[in-house]
Amino acid sequence: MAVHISLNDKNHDLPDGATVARLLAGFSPQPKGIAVVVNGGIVPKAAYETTKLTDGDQVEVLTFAGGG
Amino acid sequence: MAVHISLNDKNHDLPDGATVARLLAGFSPQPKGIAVVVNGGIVPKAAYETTKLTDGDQVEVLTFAGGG
Amino acid sequence: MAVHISLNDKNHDLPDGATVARLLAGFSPQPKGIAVVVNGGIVPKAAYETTKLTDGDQVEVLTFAGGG
Amino acid sequence: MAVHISLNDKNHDLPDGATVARLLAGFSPQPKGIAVVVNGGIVPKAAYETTKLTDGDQVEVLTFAGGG
Amino acid sequence: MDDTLILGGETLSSRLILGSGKFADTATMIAAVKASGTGLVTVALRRFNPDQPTDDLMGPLMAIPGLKLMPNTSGARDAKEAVKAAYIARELCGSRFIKVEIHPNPHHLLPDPIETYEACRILAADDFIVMPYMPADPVLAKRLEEVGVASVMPLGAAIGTGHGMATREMIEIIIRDSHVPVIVDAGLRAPSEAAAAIEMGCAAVLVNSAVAASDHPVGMAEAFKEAVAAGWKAWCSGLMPTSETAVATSPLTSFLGS
Amino acid sequence: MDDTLILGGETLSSRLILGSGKFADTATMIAAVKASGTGLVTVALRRFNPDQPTDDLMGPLMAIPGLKLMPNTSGARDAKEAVKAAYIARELCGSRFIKVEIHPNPHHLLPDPIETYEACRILAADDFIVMPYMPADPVLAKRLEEVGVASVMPLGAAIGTGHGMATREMIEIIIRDSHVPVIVDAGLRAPSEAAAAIEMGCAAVLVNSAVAASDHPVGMAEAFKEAVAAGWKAWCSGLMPTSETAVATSPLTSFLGS
Amino acid sequence: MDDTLILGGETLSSRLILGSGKFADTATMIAAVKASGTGLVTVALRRFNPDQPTDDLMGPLMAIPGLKLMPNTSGARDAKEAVKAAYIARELCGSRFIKVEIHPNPHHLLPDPIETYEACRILAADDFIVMPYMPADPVLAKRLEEVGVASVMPLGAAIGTGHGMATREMIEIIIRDSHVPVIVDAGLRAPSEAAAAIEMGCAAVLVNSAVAASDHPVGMAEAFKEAVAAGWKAWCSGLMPTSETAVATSPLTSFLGS
Amino acid sequence: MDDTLILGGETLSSRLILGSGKFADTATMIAAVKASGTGLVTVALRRFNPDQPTDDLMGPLMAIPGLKLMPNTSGARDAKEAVKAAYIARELCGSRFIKVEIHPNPHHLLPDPIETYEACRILAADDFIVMPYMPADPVLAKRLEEVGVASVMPLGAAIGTGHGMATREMIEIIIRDSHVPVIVDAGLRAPSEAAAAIEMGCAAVLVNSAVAASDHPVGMAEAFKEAVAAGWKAWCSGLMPTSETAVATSPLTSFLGS
Repeated sequence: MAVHISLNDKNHDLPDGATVARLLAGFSPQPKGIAVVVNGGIVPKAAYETTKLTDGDQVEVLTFAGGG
Repeated sequence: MAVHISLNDKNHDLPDGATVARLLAGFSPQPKGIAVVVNGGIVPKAAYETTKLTDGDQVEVLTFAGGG
Repeated sequence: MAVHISLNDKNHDLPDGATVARLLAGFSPQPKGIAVVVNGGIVPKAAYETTKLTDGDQVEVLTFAGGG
Repeated sequence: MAVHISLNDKNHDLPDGATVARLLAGFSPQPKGIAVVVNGGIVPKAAYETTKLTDGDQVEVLTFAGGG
Repeated sequence: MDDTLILGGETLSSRLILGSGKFADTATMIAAVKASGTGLVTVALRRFNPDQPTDDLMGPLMAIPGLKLMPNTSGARDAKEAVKAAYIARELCGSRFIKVEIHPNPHHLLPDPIETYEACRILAADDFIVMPYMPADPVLAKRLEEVGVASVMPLGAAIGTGHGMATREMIEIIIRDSHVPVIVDAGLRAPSEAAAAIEMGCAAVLVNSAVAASDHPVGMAEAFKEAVAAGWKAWCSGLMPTSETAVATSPLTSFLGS
Repeated sequence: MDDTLILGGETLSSRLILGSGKFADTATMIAAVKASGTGLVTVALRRFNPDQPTDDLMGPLMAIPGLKLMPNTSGARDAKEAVKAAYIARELCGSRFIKVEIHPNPHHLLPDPIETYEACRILAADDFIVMPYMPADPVLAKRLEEVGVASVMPLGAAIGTGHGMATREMIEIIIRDSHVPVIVDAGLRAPSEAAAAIEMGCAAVLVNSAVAASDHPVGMAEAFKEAVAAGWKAWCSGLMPTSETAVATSPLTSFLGS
Repeated sequence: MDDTLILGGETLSSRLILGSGKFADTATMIAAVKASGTGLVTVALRRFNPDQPTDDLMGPLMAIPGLKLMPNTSGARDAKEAVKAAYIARELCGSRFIKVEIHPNPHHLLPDPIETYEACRILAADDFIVMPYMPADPVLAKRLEEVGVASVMPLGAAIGTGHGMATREMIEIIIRDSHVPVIVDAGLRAPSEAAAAIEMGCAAVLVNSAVAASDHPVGMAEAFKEAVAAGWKAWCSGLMPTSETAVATSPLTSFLGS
Repeated sequence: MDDTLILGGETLSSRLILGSGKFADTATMIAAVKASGTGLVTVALRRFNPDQPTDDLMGPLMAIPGLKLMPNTSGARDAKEAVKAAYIARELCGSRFIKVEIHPNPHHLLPDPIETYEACRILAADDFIVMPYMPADPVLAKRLEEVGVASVMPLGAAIGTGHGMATREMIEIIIRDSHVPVIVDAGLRAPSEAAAAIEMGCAAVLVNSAVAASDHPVGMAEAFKEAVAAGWKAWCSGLMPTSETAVATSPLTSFLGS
């Protein structure tokens, strides 16, 4: 079974029961300096482990780029 | 008996039952090119004769001046 | 026999005894609005007929062009 | 006997036989950083002792002032 | 080279809009209006003072053939007051033109973008020909266009300063982007500045102090009339390109060498 | 408001002087000259080429009533060549006007102050109406005035650049000090710039590229004509004073308070 | 001559704020930041791309002692999006600074006054140090001050144009009226322009392209550092008054007469 | 990024030249000279007055290590007087530097191009390091270069006006063409203007009033020192190109869409 989410507007599959922490752990190298928004709400770092992702969730992962 | 109104922020007395038309008739020379506002509402010319003024009415009489 | 002159920095031959008037007559169409300089001196119009050209003369014929 | 000179456009008297050096010695305090011009000619420092001033000499003594 | 300017469906024969303030007297103002050839004159509201009846302004102005009035909302400190003023002015003269002018600070008389936007939104929805006096702000210009103003009137400089088109850089962008006529309002001092505004693509200019506070308002009105006409002809005729280096106009052949 | 300009005893009916270079063809040039209303047109000398007879320029120009020619000395690299050119030009057209133009560097075409001064000194002493194209140099202007030039013609910017009156600061000083008419020559691009020159006290402007290199030379000539007239009227009418702070044109009484 | 700048309670040791965009690589950016001596650097949000991990920006920036980050809301098209971006950015780096930047038009990137005002109102109420990029609009500046922004950051010219302080006239008025620091943001190209901004009373300048798009960003960062310091010293030392006429610096006595 | 400036074989460690006039007293002047870091200071000649011995200027100036003096010829009305002044000044201080300054008109103090040229020709031939104060005239600059001046020093504006680089257009051409260092002399008011002069390619600037007539001459001298250094670093680092349209510094991806 898989969870189908949207990650930064692209389809992304995760194992059932996956959390935000699990999503991030899938990235290599590990992203530094990111923020996670699920369905428009910011997920604090402290809640990465406990925030479950479910089918249809809109997930945005953001970071800093150079800007003026 | 008199009606006590405010005319352009100054006290002004009119005979009982006075209308906007009556108010204007009291000016000499007769003003040309004016608009009348009673209690914040514009009184159309056609209603000058029929608009009665009562105690406490806030009346503004406005005209054009040079402006840029 | 010919006279060898320089006309506006180019070699130019004329029949012996030629005058400024003769030089100008050789142009077709006839130039309007010109000035003639021979060896650095301006030749007045009145002297075109009488000014003889001889070997080695430096002749400039000038006219107006658009200018600012 | 005295020598009558012009010093910076003003009359100035000196003892007979006076030199440029003598003229400068008369100033108090002693001027520093000056140049001396006699009758339009610059007198080098080395010649102060030997340059005699005579009646009618035009003497200019110049120094530096603030300038841009 | 059609010189016609259409604003909110009304056709104007001149690209000069004249303010009626600051003139020495009404006669001079009327003479200047006539000399200027303008088709649109701004007027302001004030309270009628029964003890000091002053010259009737509207009568002589409306007697000039083809002239339209554009009341302004000067004195209004927010959108609500400006809207009220607009309705009073329309009642007074019947003109659909309204110059929205909301400047809360009497020291610099510069317009409030938030209140101006709000007032324009309301008035444009009720059949006014809305002409906002506004900061030279390209995004605000676009937003005003979207709510239905008939033109945008960015300021060149603060009212009465005569500093000219100090906001030129922004006005150029407004002109490039705008689908409604752009009219420079406030700051102009000299006819040459009015001509320059038209040359760069403004549809018209609005001046008042420049005429009224000159030594000879009638002569100056005429000067502005001609300058605006010259600017329009120049715009239609396409200014020469600029060049970083010199370009000769005369032949440089060395025809005079020894 | 008399618009007459007198130069070296000759009366001109227009404050616009037009150059005749760079036009697409002679017909366009003549049409532009007529549209401009100018009374003085510059021409340049070049060598006659018998193999390529070109349009006669002088004929159609001199057929325009009241028009005077002002030959220039373009191509001259020093005073001696310029003087020679001046005499040739006078022989050619009989005009006493001579525009002294000595620019040794073909890249920027800027005038040589030393040679220009020397040429003017010589020509002014022999009955020419001397009109020097010159750097915007106030002391040089004064020295040229002292040797008898009829006007001084400081440049606004390099010929053909269209950079306008980049030398404004110096031209203002020249105008303040000069006893002969000051004419801005070179650099102007837009009619508004010509109007600005007149407004600040220039007696006239000389333009060529601005008309000839525009999209529609005849229309542009007309635009310059009107702009110069507007500038002159503005100068006569006295521009309003500038102000560091805003000055209201409309009453600010809070008549709309709740 | 204390060079300290306080923004929203935070003390900055430099009057130069640097943007981190457009640099060739992160190493160059970091070197330029260090050379500039700045205490505040702007960064932008973007989506994390797992397939193209790019340089970590925040790490090296936050390793610079005393440096604070100021995220911007670039990409936001209205107040709602900007507010959302501000909260995300705060979560990301913990900085209370937020540069509110709402420019709906990608062609000119000019700020939207209505949305900017609304976003600032919301963010200032929730403990952000709000720094709005804004049009050079004095009334808007005042209204932003009233809702609690920590500074106002009017643009000198459109982002990346390098047109300098084209809005100078309006920025002068903003400075005169403002009770919060005024920072010129966008448009500056040269260190001299940054110095001029400080000399006229700006509290700081924000530059990015001027450093990042120069030939040698590290050298240019140093140049800006010194220029800002020079401008501040000049402001503290009181510029000489201007004069309409010349004023001699050397004695003019005719000491050399014959 | 070598900051060394060589003039007539003499090496200077600073691109700032300072005038010594107009200071409140000699002590302030000396302090400002030291703070400025300059290596070259101008002084003027005046008649010695035995009844009013004033501060010795030369002593304290020459006590500053590495400092060189550059006397000027102020007061000279023609080439002959200037040459005389130059020889007197060389006798006085032994410096080969001479600032040729011939301004016949005490109202605007602008230089005479004819006399300046003649004086420079004579002095350059007799081993002076000739530094002419001159109008911003590109052809004159070239002719002065040809007779052997060590630099050309065009004016930005009239002495003491503080109008900045009003002659910018011409100075740009002088810089482009010149083979000797170009130094802006006169007119500068603000350190930012000095920085701008260096950024555009001037080798140095000469200021006097800007420092002496400021509120705090020592602080202002320091500001000029830093501004000139900033300008030089900027010139070496290559200013960003300007752009007619905006160029983003932040990513514009719509990452916040709903």
